[in-house]
Parts: sequence; structure tokens; C-alpha cells
Amino acid sequence: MEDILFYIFSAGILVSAFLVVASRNPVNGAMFLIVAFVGIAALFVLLESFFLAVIQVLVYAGAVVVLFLFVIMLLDVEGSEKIRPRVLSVVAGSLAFALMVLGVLALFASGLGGPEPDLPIQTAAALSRNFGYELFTKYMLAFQLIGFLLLAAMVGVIYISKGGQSTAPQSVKKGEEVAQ
Amino acid sequence: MNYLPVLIALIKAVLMVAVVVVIAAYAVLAERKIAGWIQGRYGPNRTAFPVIGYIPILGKMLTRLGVFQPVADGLKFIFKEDPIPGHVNLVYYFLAPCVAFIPAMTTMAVLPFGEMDGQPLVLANLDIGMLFLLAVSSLGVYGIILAGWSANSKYPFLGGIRGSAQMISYELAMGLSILPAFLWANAPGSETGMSLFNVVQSQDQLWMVIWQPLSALIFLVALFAETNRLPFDMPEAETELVAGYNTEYGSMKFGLFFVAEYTHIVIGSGVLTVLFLGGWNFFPGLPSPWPGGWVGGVLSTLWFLLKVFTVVFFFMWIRWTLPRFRYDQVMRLGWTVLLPLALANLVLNAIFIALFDNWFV
Amino acid sequence: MAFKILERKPLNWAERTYLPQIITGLKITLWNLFQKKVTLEYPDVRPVIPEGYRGIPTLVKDPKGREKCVSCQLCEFVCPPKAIRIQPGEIPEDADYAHVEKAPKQFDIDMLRCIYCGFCQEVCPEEAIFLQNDFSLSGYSREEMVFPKAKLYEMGGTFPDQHNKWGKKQQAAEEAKAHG
Amino acid sequence: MTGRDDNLISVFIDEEEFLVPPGTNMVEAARLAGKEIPHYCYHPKLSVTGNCRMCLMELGMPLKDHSTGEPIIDRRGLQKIGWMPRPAIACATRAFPGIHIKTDSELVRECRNGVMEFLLVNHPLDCPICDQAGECSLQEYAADYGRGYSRFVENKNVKPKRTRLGPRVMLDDERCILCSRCIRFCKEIAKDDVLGFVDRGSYSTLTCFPGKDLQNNYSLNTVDICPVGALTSIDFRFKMRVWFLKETPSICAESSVGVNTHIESREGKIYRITPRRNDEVNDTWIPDSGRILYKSIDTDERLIHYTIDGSHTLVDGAAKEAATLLREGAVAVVGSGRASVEEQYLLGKIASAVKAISVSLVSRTGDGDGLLVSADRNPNVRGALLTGLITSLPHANLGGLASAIESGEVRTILSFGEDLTQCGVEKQLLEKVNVIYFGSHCNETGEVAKVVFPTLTVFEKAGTFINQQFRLQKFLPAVPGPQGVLPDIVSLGKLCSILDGEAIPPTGPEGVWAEMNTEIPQFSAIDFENIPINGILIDGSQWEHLPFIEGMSLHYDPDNNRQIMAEVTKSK
Repeated sequence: MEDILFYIFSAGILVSAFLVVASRNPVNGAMFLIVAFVGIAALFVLLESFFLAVIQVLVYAGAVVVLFLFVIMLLDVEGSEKIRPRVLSVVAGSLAFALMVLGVLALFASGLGGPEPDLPIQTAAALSRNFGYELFTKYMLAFQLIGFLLLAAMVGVIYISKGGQSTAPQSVKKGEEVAQ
Repeated sequence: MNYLPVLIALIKAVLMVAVVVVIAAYAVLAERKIAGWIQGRYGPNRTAFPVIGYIPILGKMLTRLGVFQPVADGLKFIFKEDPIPGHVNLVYYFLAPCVAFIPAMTTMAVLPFGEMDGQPLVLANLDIGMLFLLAVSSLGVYGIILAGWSANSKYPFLGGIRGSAQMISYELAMGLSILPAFLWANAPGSETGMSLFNVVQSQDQLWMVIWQPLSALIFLVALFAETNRLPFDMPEAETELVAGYNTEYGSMKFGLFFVAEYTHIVIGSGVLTVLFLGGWNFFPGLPSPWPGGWVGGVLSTLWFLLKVFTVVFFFMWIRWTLPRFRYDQVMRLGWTVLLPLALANLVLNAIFIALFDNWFV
Repeated sequence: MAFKILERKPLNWAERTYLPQIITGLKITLWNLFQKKVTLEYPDVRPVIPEGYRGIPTLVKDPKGREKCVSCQLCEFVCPPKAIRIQPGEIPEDADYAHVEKAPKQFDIDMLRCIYCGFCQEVCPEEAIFLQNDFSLSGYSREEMVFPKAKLYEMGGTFPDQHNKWGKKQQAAEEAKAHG
Repeated sequence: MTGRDDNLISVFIDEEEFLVPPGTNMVEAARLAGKEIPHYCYHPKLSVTGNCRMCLMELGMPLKDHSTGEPIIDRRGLQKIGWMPRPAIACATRAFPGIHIKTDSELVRECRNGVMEFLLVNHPLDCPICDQAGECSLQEYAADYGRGYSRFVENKNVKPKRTRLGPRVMLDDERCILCSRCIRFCKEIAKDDVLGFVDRGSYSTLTCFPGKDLQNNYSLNTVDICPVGALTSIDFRFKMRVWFLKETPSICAESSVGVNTHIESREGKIYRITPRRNDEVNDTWIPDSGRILYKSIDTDERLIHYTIDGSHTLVDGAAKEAATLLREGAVAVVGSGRASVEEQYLLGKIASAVKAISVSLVSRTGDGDGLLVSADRNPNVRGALLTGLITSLPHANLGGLASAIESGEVRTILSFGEDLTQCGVEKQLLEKVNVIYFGSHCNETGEVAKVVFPTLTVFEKAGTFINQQFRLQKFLPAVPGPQGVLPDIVSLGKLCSILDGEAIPPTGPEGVWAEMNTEIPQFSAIDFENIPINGILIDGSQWEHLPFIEGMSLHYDPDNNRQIMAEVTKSK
């Protein structure tokens, strides 16, 4: 039963993930992204990791994709439909994919990524408590690093969205000159 | 495989959906009546039901109270012509009402509404019930976004954009505002977790609203925003945006949005009651007088419902008292007032609990 | 012109939260909740029509049953929405009221156009058109709502004539004949 | 003062100096100065009697020393004005150098108030039923000088209200203020002295002389000049209040005099025709017969469909069919003296395009009355000459055309508005040929016509006529024509452009005038938009040898006219 569900959900995730990339209409892409996220949440449920499942839906499906949609709607959809994949992005995408496959293979090769022994069955409440405890002690460094990575990404986005050079005070000055 | 538990669960679910939808329908009536009374009007008082309406005094009274109005409204939604504008995106246009409706209905699965012999009366007593509730209700925003976008018309679009921005903004404050409550409920050694039932049980002596008034206030405000109720009804804003995201909808599709909105209110009031108003606990400092067995279950449920209806009334009372915020005011309130306040509240509570834990216990 | 800039009084802390004001507002609406309702349940309960109310315009006859209108067409001229249509006609020389000479052959008021401004009543030199108390008219077709002369007289009825202008005129003519 | 014309003298109206021709009536002088002197009995085209006393004003003249003849100078160094102790009537005062008048002094106002009060003593309060209301001098001046209430407590005089003075004029004696304009008009202008006052004082009454009726062809002008509602037109009586009527400048098509008129209409319906003052043509008069011409436009006889062989079509279809018929050759064109200059020009273009065998015009004659109805009853024969449609004067009989049909010389006839059966061509003859008929009403020619173009009447279209003085006068559409009927210029233009191969036919008189400016030398400087309201004299000396049949009329003397024409030629 669980296996069947796993394959159904996995197939759903793969198909919708592919459609996210392949859709010409960005809104369709975003909607398939939600489907993919919900599917992943379902996989977490199958693993009895309810906390992760719910957080997956809450954060990704509930908030992140809403922001995506928000941005898509404010953009000129007609214009963005014309964007065709460039060589650079194709190459970069393939490279990233290759890296990821390599990393996973390396993990398995090193033996670190093998199936963990079954955890003792605990109540979910204790599980989520343990989850938090581990996150803030054992994996503290990784957690902080990811945090910095996200911060860097955010700063980069702000820089790019500002157009790289023009800053607000300058444009104000320009306006003043025009006014005079 | 034994199908009986599934069947029972199904029957329970259908029953609960039916009850909540009826409550939502009468919430619509209550809204109209309260709006009327506050404005010196009568509200709906004409709709009569063929047989019952002719009973000498009772029928007349029920008619004057508008008790049959929701029936007429529902029939109207079903039988009205259903126009579909020519230039909508059909897939999302049809999808949007469902997407708005389903999460609203799903959230009720984890909401406990009573207690019987120490066991919760709830469809699914999840340990992470609160998180589930937040997760599912956060999906409701897609209904508004898709409705606004697919209608291919400017007012719904603006409504959709505003609604999505508002819901994201207040979700944060909402999530942060309930954490102190859970922090206190999860006293050292207790196994409360994120279970809504356990939260209620932890309030048997003291309601959380008395202990955590700031959290309760932030949660209340965020709840208003999340349910798009009047001081925050950015997506609809009928004075500015015609009817906001559902401008292009008619008939039962509009009805779905409508029912979803009021279901949100009812469920939201339930959550507020569970988290801060002590659920079905009698009064602060007083032990619950509910006897054992199903009588106790019914009584606790009724007591719970009474609290919920009070909160629903409060929702409506606020709606017909306060004017709508401007969009930038909504954003400023969310990001620069509620969010820092909720954060500070959380941090201070955490520090206090840590100190309390280490030094006094 | 001298003017004074009034500084807005700074809000204190409690006022800046708006909460006291909100509570005041809630008190007011709660109080209103239990007040007597002011709605008039219209078709069952009719409002009291005040003196000088401007309802539908009608034609009136004098106490002797003579139509007062002499079709001077001033109302037609003054009518802002052009709701009044008059076709003037001559009173034959052998008629009872031959001394009036002129009477409307046709007098139509399009009640769908009428805006109940009362200009016609005000301008009428013969006090032949009066706005009555009726304020709600309905019909099944546009043609039906164009009220002809007969209907206007039927609705208008008879009004006392304070001046008796034409009566005096007739009397004077008869006296002059007597003097011969 | 510079630029003073020696012919003008200076008069002082309310202490302002104005230059006027010597002998100007002071009412007119004040009008030139932009001041209104109220009056009832005075009329610029009638003799002065001065019996209404409304135009009282203060009169003064510069003083001279009787003994020396030296001007008396006052302290300001100006010549002293000797004001007459009593007011004088303006209408009987003529301008002389240095005359001073006050039109708005305290005394003058008091006089007018008094005159108004006396006039209103017996005047009935009839305005609601009075046809004059809205254009009534008494109403107007009562608003300016009336006291608002009556001090007269006795009964008003009762007089007959419905007296028929003639077939077209009704008298309401109560309203009459005894100004005598009508009497003077009949005597001086119409030369039909039938009206007079009888009885005395309050009993004075206007009446016809025993055994006579006011039935001359100008009787309705008395209604126009009556300052109050005493004389009313039986035709217009109680039909419509004047404030609803829209005035459209037009030209009377009755005869070649070209009387200037106003067509007064409301919502597409004509209610009356009134004269328009043009001191070069008709002064302020119009014959009664010209006032009823509009009655024919709204009848069942109107042609309202473009037809080919009796079946309805659109104007383009009719034009194509007509062009096919005309291209076959052997065409005779019958133009009309009732068509406008523009239509005649386009007709001429068609005639030359199809190389018409003959172009003729039908003449209409009657007796001229020496006033405003001339012997030539076609309003626009001279237009046909100017546009080159015809070169000689028209005949009443088209016998030549009839014989040409019989001999088979003519196979197609294009008739513009003329019923050929009325001028010597039998219906049976017409059936032998193809007839293309332009006309506004049904007649026998229209019945046999293969192609029929409905046309508009002079009240429904814009255009110009050239009258007996070679005066070009324009008329504008007062009411819309029947639905679907295009202006004649458009249908002729469409036909013309098919025959010529021109792409864009004219849509209105402006387009035709743009063409005529280059084609016709006399029209070279004329623009339809800017034709003055009083018309413009055209150089017609080229045709002065032709034996026009008009005799003398109000401002037209055939001999004198030749001299005027010669002057017009010289001045160009």
C-alpha cells in the first residue's frame, strides 16, 4: 500500500516538476510547482515525518510560491512568454544537474548516505522536540551556513533588482534638477 | 482491510462539514441582521417558509428573524444564471472557487470542539494540529490569487494581488503570535506538542488570553487579516474594487467563495477559542462542570460553540464599526508593528521561560 | 487673507495604538444595536407625506369642471427633461368657455422622464398643473407611462380657484354686452 | 477728429458722440449707438405718426447767443447745452448737427412708466393664450417699465376677441394699443387702404372700412408688425408658442424677387414663414402667397424612394442605371429655374458630359404685382444663365422637345424637377423614351420615368438662388427631409462623378462652390460659407441684353438695374 502510494506520488512529483520547467505560461509553472511541493509533503507523510510535511506545505506551498505568483502577476506575462532558454542557462543548468547527481553518487559511495537504522518509534511531539534539539546543536553550523547563504542570495537579489547602479538618492537628485 | 473505521470517519466528516456549512450560512444571516441592527435597520425579515412560516406566532417570529433567509440565498445561488465572461482563463476560473473552498473545509478536521471522558471530540487529533491548520489555511490564498488573475480584468486582479500580499504578511505575525502560547503550554515535562487538544487541556485553570493578552491581540488582528474581514478586506474592498477578486463570478461559484469566507471566520473563531479562550473550559479558575459520558460531550461542545459564536459576533461587530484600512496602512501595520511585536513577545517569553526553568524549578 | 496654521495635536501613546478609539467605536455600535429601528417597512407602512411634497404632476380642473390649462406651453418649455408634450387647440366659438379661447388638444406627460422638479407647477400662470402626493408609479410598457390628458385630469381632480380670472372675464363681457 | 466723413454729422447720445448720416431718425441713431429706445408705433419702413408716446426722450441743443450768434461756453470750456423742458418723441426727431439726447434719464424713465401704465389699463392679461407672447413688445417693455401691479380698480374695457378682418387675419380688439402700424402698412406699402380706427377714447377700435376686407396678398405683414397680439394669423393661431421655434434663414422660392425669409420650425416641422429684413430686396415684407409654400412638403405625394422601373433601390444603384441610360447618347436635358445654382451647375456638367442634344428650361410666368411678386415665377433663372446651363431665356412650352422625341432624335430625357406633361410633352410621347426624373413630388413624368431620384425642397436643403437683381442669396436647411433622401447635390454629384469618372462627388454646396470658383469667373471670389446674409451682387452685365420679363418691383427697376450692373462691373 505504501509502496503504491510512493510510486504514485513520485510519478506525480516528477511529471509536475518537469512541467514546471517546460510550461510556457509562468502561472502554469507556479501551479505545477505547488503540486510538486504537495507531493513531496506527501512523501514525507509516508515517511511518518509529519512535521516536515506540514512545514513543507506551510513554507513552500503556502508562502514561497505565493510570492512567485505575486511576482509573475506583476511582470508582463506577454513579455516573459517570449523568453527563450539561452545557451548559458542551459549549460549552467546541465552543470548543476551533473554536480547534483555526482554529489548523490559520492554520498552513496562513501556510505554516509545509506539507510539509517530505524529510529525508535516516538510520539510525534517528542519527535519534533528532538528535531529542534538536533537542529540547534548537532547541525548548528550547517544551519547557520544555510542562513548566510540565503542572506547572500537576498542581498544579491536586491542588488540586481535595483538595476546594479542607480540608487534612490541619485534619482531624487536628478528629479530635483529637472524640477529646477 | 477493515473499511468500517474509514466509513465512520467519512460519516463524521460529512456531518461536520454539513454542520459547519450551516453555521457559515447562518453566519451570513447573522452578518446581515447585525449590520442592519447596528445601522438602525431590520435586516432580512421577509423570507417565509411555506408551512413553518404560517404557524401563528412562532412562524411570524422566525420570519422576522430571517431564519429562512439562508435557504432562499442558497437556492438563489444554485438557480441563478451562471455567466462566464468571454476572456477569462477558463481552467483557473473554474479552479479558483474550489481552491478557495477546499482548504477552508479541510482545516476543520483538526479542530477539537469538545471533550468526552478526557478524550477530544475531533475528526483527527494530530499532534501537530496547529501546524496543519496553518499549512492548510495558507493554501486558501490561492483561491483568491487565481480568481483575481484568471478573471482577466483589472479589479479582480488588484484584489488578488492585494489579498495575496496581505495574507503572506500576516501569516508571519500570526505564526509568531501563537508560539508563546505553545511555549507556556509545553511546560517542562508535558507532552503538549502542537496538539490543539492539549492546549485546551492546559488552560483548565487559566485562559491563555489572560496570561498572554498581547499574543491574543496579535493573533486576533492577524486572524482578521487572514480571513479578509473588514478592517482588512483588501481583496474585496467593494468601495474601491467593485467586488475585488470575485467581481467576475456569479451564481454558485460566487457562493463557494462566500461560504469559504464565512467558514474561515467560523474556523478562525474556533481556533481563537481553542488557543486563547480556554476552549470548552468553563471559566477561569472554575473546574469544568461537564459530567462524564455523551452528556458531558454535548455540553462541552455547546459551551465551545457559544464561545465561538461570541467571537463570530465580535467579528461582525468590528466589521460594522471600523472603516477599511488603506492598503499601505495594512502593510505597515503588518510588517512594522505586528511582526516586531510578535517577535519581541516570543523572545521575551522564551527568555522568561528559560530563566523560570533553570532557577526556580 | 490672514490664516493660521493649526498644528495637529500630537497623539499620546494610547491614542497611537488606536485601541481606545476602537473600543469607543465598538461601544457606539453596540449601543446602536439595541436602539429602535428607523426603517420604514415600505409597502406595508406608508410614509407621511409632508406639505409641499413633489410627487407626480397632474392637471386639475376648477370648481366648475372647466379645464384650467390654456396650453400656454410654458411648462413644456421649462421642463428640464422635456417630459411634457402639448398640442394646443382652439376652443370653438360656440362652446361654454369660448372666452378662454385656447385649450390643450393633447397634453402628455412622460412619467418616465419626469424628475418631479416642480418647475411646471411653479411656472404655470393658470395654476392648472399641480404635483400630487403620489410618488411611485409603475407600468408594463413605456407607452403606458406616457400619461395622456384624460388620465392627468383623472388623477388631478378639482382644485379650488382663488382668482376666478376667466369667470370674472366672462362676467365683465356679459356686463359690457348689457350696457350695449 | 480724424477720418470724419463729410456726409456724417455728430450727435450726442447720453453724452457720447456718434457719427450718423444727417436726417437719421433718432430711434435709428440710438440703435446705431447700441441704445434701445422703446417704441410701438414707429416702424423703420413706415411713415412716422408718433401716437404711442413710448419713445419719449430728453432733447437738447448747443446754445448760441441770440444777438451775436456766438456759442455760449460754460465753465468747463464746453458749449452749453440747452435742454428742452419737456421730453420729445425720438421717432419724430431727426438728427441735426450737435443734437443731444438722453435715452435713460430719470424723466425719460418716468415718462415710459406712465405710458406703460396707461397702455396696460385696458390690456387683458392674455399672455398665456396670446400668440404674440414671446415676441411681444408690450410684454418686453412691461418687464422693463411696468410697475408690476395695477392701480386700475375699475373693470377693464371689454371688446370683441375674435374679429375676422380678412381671410387670413384675426383681430383681438382688447389687445390693440392703437399704434396704427397696420393702417399705415396697408396704405403705404400694400396700397390697399382698408383699415382704420373708429370710435373715441377707450372705445377706439380698429376695423375695416365698410364693405371691405383685409385680403390683399400682403395682409399677413400686418400681423408681423403688430407690436402686440391684436392681429394674429388665422393660419398660425394657437399652433405653437414662438419661443419653441427655430429660425433658419432662407429664400422664398415664389418668384425671382428672392424674398428673404426665416423658416420657423420646431423638431423638424415648419410652423410658419416670416420675412427677414433685407433693405435691398424686400425690406421687412413678404407676400402671403409665399408664406404657405411650406405646406406642400409634408404630403403623401412626396417621392421618398430611389426607384428603377418602379422598384426601390439605393442612390448608387439609381445613379448607375441613370448613367447607363445617359451614356447611350441622344439625351435631352430639362433643367429647372427652381433648382439652386449648385444643382444647375452640376446639371450643366452632366449635360456637357453626355453631349446633350438640347438643354432647356421651363419658364413660369404670372402677373407681377410691382411689389414682391415678380412676373418670373422661377426664383433662379439667372443662376442657370450664370452656370452656363442655358444661354437664352426659357420658354413655357417644350414643343421642340416633343417633336424631337417624335422624330426619334431624343432617346433619353433627364428632367430635373419639371413635369414635362405640363409643358407640352404628352405622356404617351414620354413613354417612348427613357426618362430620368429628379423630383420632390409625384407627377405624371415621375410615373413614366425609368429612374426616379427623390429630391428635397428648398426648406430641406442648402443652396443659393440668384434673384432678378443678380443678387446671390443663400438658404439653409430648416428641417430634415424625408428619411433616406439625400440632398440633390449629392445625387446629382454621384451621377456626375460616374459620367466624369471623378472619384469623389461633392457632399454639399461647399464642394460645388470650390469647383465653380475656378469654372465661373463671376463666382471666383465667392465662398459658400461666407456669402453675406443679405446676399451679394453678381456681375450680370453679360446678360443685360436679354429680354427679362420682370417689371418694376419693390427695389427693382429694370432700367435702373442695368446701371447698377454696369457699376458692379466697373468696380471689379
